[in-house]
Amino acid sequence: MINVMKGDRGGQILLTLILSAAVVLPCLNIYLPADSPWHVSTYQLTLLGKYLCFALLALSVDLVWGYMGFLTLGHGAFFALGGYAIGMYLMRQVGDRGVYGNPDLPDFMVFLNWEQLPWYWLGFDWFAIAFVAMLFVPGLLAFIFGWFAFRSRVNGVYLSIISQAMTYALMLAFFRNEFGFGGNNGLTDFKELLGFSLSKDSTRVGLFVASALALVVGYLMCRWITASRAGRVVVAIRDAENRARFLGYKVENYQLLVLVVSAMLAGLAGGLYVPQAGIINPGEFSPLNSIEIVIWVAIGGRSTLYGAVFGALLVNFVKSWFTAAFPEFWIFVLGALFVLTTLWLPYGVTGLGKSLSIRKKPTGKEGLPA
Amino acid sequence: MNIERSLSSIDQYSAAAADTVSDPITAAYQGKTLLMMEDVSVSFDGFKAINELNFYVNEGELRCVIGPNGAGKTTMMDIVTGKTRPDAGTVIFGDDINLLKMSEPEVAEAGIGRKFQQPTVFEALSVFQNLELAASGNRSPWNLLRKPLNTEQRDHIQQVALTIGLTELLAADGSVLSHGQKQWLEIGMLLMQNPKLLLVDEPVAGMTHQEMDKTAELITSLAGQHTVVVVEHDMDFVRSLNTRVTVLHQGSVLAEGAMRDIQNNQEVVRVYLGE
Amino acid sequence: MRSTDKSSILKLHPNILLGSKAHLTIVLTIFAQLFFLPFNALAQENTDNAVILEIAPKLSDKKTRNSALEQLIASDAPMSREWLIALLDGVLYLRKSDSLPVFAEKKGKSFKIVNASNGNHEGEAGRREVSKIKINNAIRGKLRAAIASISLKDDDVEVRLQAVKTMTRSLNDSDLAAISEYLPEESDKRVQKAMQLALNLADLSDADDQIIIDAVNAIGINTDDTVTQKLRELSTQTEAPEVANAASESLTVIEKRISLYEKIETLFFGLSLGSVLAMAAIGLAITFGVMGVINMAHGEMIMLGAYTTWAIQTVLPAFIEYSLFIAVPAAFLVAFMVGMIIEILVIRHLYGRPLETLLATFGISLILQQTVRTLISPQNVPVSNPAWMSGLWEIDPALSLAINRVVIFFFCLFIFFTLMWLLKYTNFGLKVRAVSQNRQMARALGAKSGSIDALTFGLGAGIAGVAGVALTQLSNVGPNMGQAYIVDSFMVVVFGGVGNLWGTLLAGLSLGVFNKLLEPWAGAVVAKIVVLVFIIMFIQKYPKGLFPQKGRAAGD
Amino acid sequence: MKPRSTFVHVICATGLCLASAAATAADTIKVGVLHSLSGTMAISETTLKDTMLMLVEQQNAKGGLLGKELEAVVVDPASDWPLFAEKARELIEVNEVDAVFGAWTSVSRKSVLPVFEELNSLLFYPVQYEGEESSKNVFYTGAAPNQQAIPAVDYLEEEVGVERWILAGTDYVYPRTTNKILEAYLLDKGVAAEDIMINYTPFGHSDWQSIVSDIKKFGSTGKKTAVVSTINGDANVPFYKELGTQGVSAEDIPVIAFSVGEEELSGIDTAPLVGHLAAWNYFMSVETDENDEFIEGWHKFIGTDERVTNDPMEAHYLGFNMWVKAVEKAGTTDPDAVQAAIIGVSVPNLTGGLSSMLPNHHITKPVLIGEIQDDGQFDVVSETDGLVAGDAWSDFLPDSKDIVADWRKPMMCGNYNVKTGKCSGQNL
Repeated sequence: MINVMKGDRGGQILLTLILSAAVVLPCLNIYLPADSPWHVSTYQLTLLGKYLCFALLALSVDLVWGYMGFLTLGHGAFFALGGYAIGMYLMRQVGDRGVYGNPDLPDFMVFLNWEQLPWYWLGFDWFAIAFVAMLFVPGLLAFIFGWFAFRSRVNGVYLSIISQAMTYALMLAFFRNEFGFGGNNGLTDFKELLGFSLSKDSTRVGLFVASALALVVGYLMCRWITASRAGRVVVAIRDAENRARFLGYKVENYQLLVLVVSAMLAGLAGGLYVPQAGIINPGEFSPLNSIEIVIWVAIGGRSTLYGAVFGALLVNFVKSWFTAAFPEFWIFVLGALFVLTTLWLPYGVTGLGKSLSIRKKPTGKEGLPA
Repeated sequence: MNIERSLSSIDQYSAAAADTVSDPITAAYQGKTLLMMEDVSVSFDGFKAINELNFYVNEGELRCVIGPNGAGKTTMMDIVTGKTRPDAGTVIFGDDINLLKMSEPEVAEAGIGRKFQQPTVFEALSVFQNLELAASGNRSPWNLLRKPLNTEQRDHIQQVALTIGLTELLAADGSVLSHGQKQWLEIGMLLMQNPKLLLVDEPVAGMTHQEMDKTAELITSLAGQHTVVVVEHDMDFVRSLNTRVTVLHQGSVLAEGAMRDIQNNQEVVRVYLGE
Repeated sequence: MRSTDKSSILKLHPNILLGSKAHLTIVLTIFAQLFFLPFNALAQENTDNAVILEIAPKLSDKKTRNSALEQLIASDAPMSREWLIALLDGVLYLRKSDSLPVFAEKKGKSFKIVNASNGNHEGEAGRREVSKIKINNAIRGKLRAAIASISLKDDDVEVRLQAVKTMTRSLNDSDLAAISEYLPEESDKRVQKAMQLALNLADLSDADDQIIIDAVNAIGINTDDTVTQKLRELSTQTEAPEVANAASESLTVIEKRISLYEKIETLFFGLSLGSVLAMAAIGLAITFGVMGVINMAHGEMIMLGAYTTWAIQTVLPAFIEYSLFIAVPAAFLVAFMVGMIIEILVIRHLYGRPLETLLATFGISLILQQTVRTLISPQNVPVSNPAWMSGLWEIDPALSLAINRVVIFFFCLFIFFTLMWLLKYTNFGLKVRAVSQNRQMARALGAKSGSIDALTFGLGAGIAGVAGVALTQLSNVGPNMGQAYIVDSFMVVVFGGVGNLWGTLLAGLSLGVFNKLLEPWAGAVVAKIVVLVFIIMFIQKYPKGLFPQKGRAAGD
Repeated sequence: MKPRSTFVHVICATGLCLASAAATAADTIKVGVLHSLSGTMAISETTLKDTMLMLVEQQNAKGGLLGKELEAVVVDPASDWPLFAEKARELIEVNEVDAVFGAWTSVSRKSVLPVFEELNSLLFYPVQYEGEESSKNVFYTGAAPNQQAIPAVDYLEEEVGVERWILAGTDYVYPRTTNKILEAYLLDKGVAAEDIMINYTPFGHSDWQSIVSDIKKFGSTGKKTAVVSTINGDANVPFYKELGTQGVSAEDIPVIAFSVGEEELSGIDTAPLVGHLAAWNYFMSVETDENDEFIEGWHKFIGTDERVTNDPMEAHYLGFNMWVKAVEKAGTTDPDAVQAAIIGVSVPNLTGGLSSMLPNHHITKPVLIGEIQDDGQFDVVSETDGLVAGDAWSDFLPDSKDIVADWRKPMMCGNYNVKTGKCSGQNL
């Protein structure tokens, strides 16, 4: 597995950093006294944990956009579905500790006079099932979506826009209270995960470490795909879909494979994110959220994997910092960041060197916009 | 072009076309028919791009297709490779393979390789990777995810690289190649597929003279082992290939025969020089 | 006389006209009299108004309010009508110091007051020195009915018509007497008809069965609510079978007619929604469809247009009626300029990298939104509907179309055809098409693609701005408003086929109608979900939208 | 060892070690302000941020609190619900604020609730809401359903004579609960089920043609009909515009709204809306000295007298003053002490009464019904005789009628079931 990292300098550095963070930061959190300047608070760890989930999400977008050329405007849907799967498990863990003390139904169902648990909630008492759902529900949606879209050769902006329509429709559906997922309020007020109380520091540290590991595994997985011969086929499809077809590749199979893997990674990111954020609601499906993910990737630099990770970390960090430091002006800064990066750093922040050295005109022949 | 020296009347031409054995060049490659297009028609928005076209290529033959702009050369290739579906007609490959029922990858699988007018090598990939992509074998995603190249395939890539003269550039990105090198790379990619039939669309457009000579050499060397159909504008190049030529006009065959005969065909001259 | 009155009111009470509609005319006319009669005519009549002076304090007490009102309505004091109107319009105040009833007109923070019984000017009073005689909806209804009976002899046809209609809703004997009295003198056909209907309706309550049956026949097919209610009552509650039969027969026909009108109405709703979708999308069809810029700031161009309308209404409060005519070109210019600036500063450097335009324009959209929040206000701003765009166009009592929606529908077509003309038949349009199809070639042929691009992007933005003007008439104007349209706009453009303006128009209209057809049985949310799923399925089947570009140019 | 510490340096340098950077000055008391300044909710919440800044400034002018200066810490949760939780945690853990004033939507409150409970801090929530909640750490200074919806319906029935009801709302928890309570209440009162129509629309719904047309039809039977609107935020403007367009006047079918106040009206041309109603606990037009002073202070603070005041602003005014009083009473800002001290604290409200904090963490408020005027203000047409006590758990919902909340010892429970004698819910 490790040899897939050969030749990926940026990735090597990144993974080393993430792995060391996964070891060092929890130690600093646990073993150092709170007043030490080196102490890392649980708040910061959780924050970083959430960033890592976003980074995994960005990674999954880079896989389909950067490598396969499908500018997805609907990846938030996969993330949210994964999140909902884990959220449902967490809801079931609440048991009779809800406000109405009903052991069989989550609060919002009691409140909406549901008589019994709808069938699609069955089984979510078990983590294993929730975990499988977290990966396979997004995967299945991606499969269905891709199976239809790729076979009929929907591409370019058409593909992007229908992916947006997909997440938009899901958002509206999840907003509906009748849909059985808590409507606008979504799922919240979780108590514990696998028996560990979510408000405990140790659980949070554990989630942080899990997020870091998931990101590393996700990265290796993406790298495994992109560095394989199949990965080169995917790039070939991105740059010249028809050419790849004439070479005898069943293009839609490759596209489908990559999309499904990517959706599952996004689902995993969502599943890890929810216990750390403490809430999942239909807002995660909103088209603007999905656009934001694309922007993380673009800011970091697409088609490099590590760029996506870096972009997600950077933008979210900037957002966290600025919303507190310049609550009135941070939107301007963020907006300007997007504009300036596009103008001056066409290869993203991690592609700074490349932008400086190569001043060549992009060809932009085929596959764009894609 | 000396019209005075024209020996062929239309009738003579027809006789020549019907009786391929009389042509010294194609006679060398005489074999059974590999590609057969009969009564093929296709129109776009009322414009007949291909009009009852009949076109035959024999195994091992090197054939040039020429014709003015809009004659239907590229559309013909599109039909063969499954990109465009004709409104009518039959297209048979080999003994009994009906190409009209196949998708692009299936056509490729059946042994037809195509080189596009615009060189479309994968610029983000190295020359080696470009050739690797074209290598034959199991093309399922699952297989390509797990299995690296085997020695045999590596050797094949080296060998093809030698044929197209890009051995030294194997590690270079597709994007840094010159125009001519891209064309050769693309031909190389076709060769990697071990195709029975090679369709080569305007291989020398935009090439320097040296590059053109080299290309002619390359293509001629391919003939025999492969069946090659070359679509080209450049008459010098076509002449240097010294092979049987088909002239397309308004979607159907106007003339067919050796270059020197074609050059003297008045109908062809009229079409090329304009009424 | 009348015209001078109206113009004076404009000066006195500009905000009366803000949302004025047909039925406000009553108030308007009466206002004219209110503010002019007191100053001249009423001065002489002050002695007779002593009775109503006593009523005034009682009006402001909740407990005695109703009886006081009855008293006022019954009173034949010369000022009673003016008082009724003043009450209805909320300009009747009590001066706290001496309980003197006054007409008060707000002047900045204080009031200009006029003695309500004799029309003498009483100078100004602070906000705290006067208290309004408050009324609620029930009283407002009574007042309107009372005023209606007085208004039967008004000079204005609309006022009379409205008066009869108000009366018809709750007929009483005195109203009927008045109607019978004025019917022979009435000259206007519509008012005559309304009066006749009122009389016929009254007959429906008659004791004599034959009179009822005659009245049912006389009414014929009339889809007015009051008629259907009464007929429904008759068909179920009457003992006489002939009457019940006559009523239910008539009712069946009427209900059939109503359900037909409902279908027409649904279609109209759909076309109206469709025209909004199309209008919002046309600008995008240019920037995205023709130029290939994934313009996320499109919604903000709409917003700029809407804010321009607001700004014009704020700067020129006296010209609300004409504000839209000024706003359309102004909004176009503002959005056009902003669009040009965006193109020159940002988009220009991104050609050949259309995806990056998504990123940059998203940033621009954030900046524009927050700029409006910071410079103007995070809150919505009010935009008034001019009178000529308000109200209903009543085709039938059961089918009336909102005038503003009809106007917007045609406005949408107007924008569309103007744009088509611009692109098809002008030199500029030729260049736009040339540049969008083949940049290098167009440049080689001498088109300055740079300036053409800037102008084209400006055009797209400008049209979005103009759409913004129209949308102010239907929806809110706030920093977020652009976000509401961006996703839908992209759907419309893509559904119609990128690069095809006809496609955009038809896609907008058909999605609107489809949505509205679904809404009655699916509800608003599900209808929208179904439409989205439909778009997804449609694109699977037709990967290039409704009107794909065909042939070789389509290449991929 | 070296690379690792370098990494920590990098993290710190890039600002993640905000905790150590934001060293707290000991001589100030910090108050967190958690309102969206961007995104969809900025439209409503920005005003509340300004209100809090004004209240803090005014308190400091009066000499601060416990001899210390008050300091407002403002963050922007950007209308993003998970970000609300993150920012709440940041305010409490990093900035070490003593109380937080904020949140608007139900979901944002639900999102931050576990944070406040876990870190044992205080949240003052200023918006009318659906009830069915009482947390040890949250003070609900907006109206509970019984302080808004029920009196409003009573008014319509008794004074206006309404017999047919349309309950129209945005599809989320507040309208759902309110409508459920109202439906139960109306059925209880003998209204026939077919005389009640319930309709839900999505957030930001903008095309109201069909629904208004349905409302018209529903109201054309001759029985007096009214619309009880829990339509949220941005959807209101097109809704009212459509009412005006289709000629539905307040005399025919009055609309009573629970989410439309002065601020929302300032974005609408109100001339066609005159006579429609709203139920709140405060109107800007109320004439009292406290209100005059408040409005004057607001205009001075915000720099223009164009700006209006509204009910949630009063709620913050009440909440802030209650907190100040409780801190003074307890002599400390310690959350537990303040929690204990604040119950029973009374402060003057802006409508001439004295609102007090109840043991269930809701407050007493008057209920006012106002009619919209053409100047965007409300005319009070009805007012409850006394103050109404906020009820956390509705008596009209089968699952919550047995539940009570009392945060005094010995019960100390927000969720006590009087039948089973069990305390369940948030603070287990």
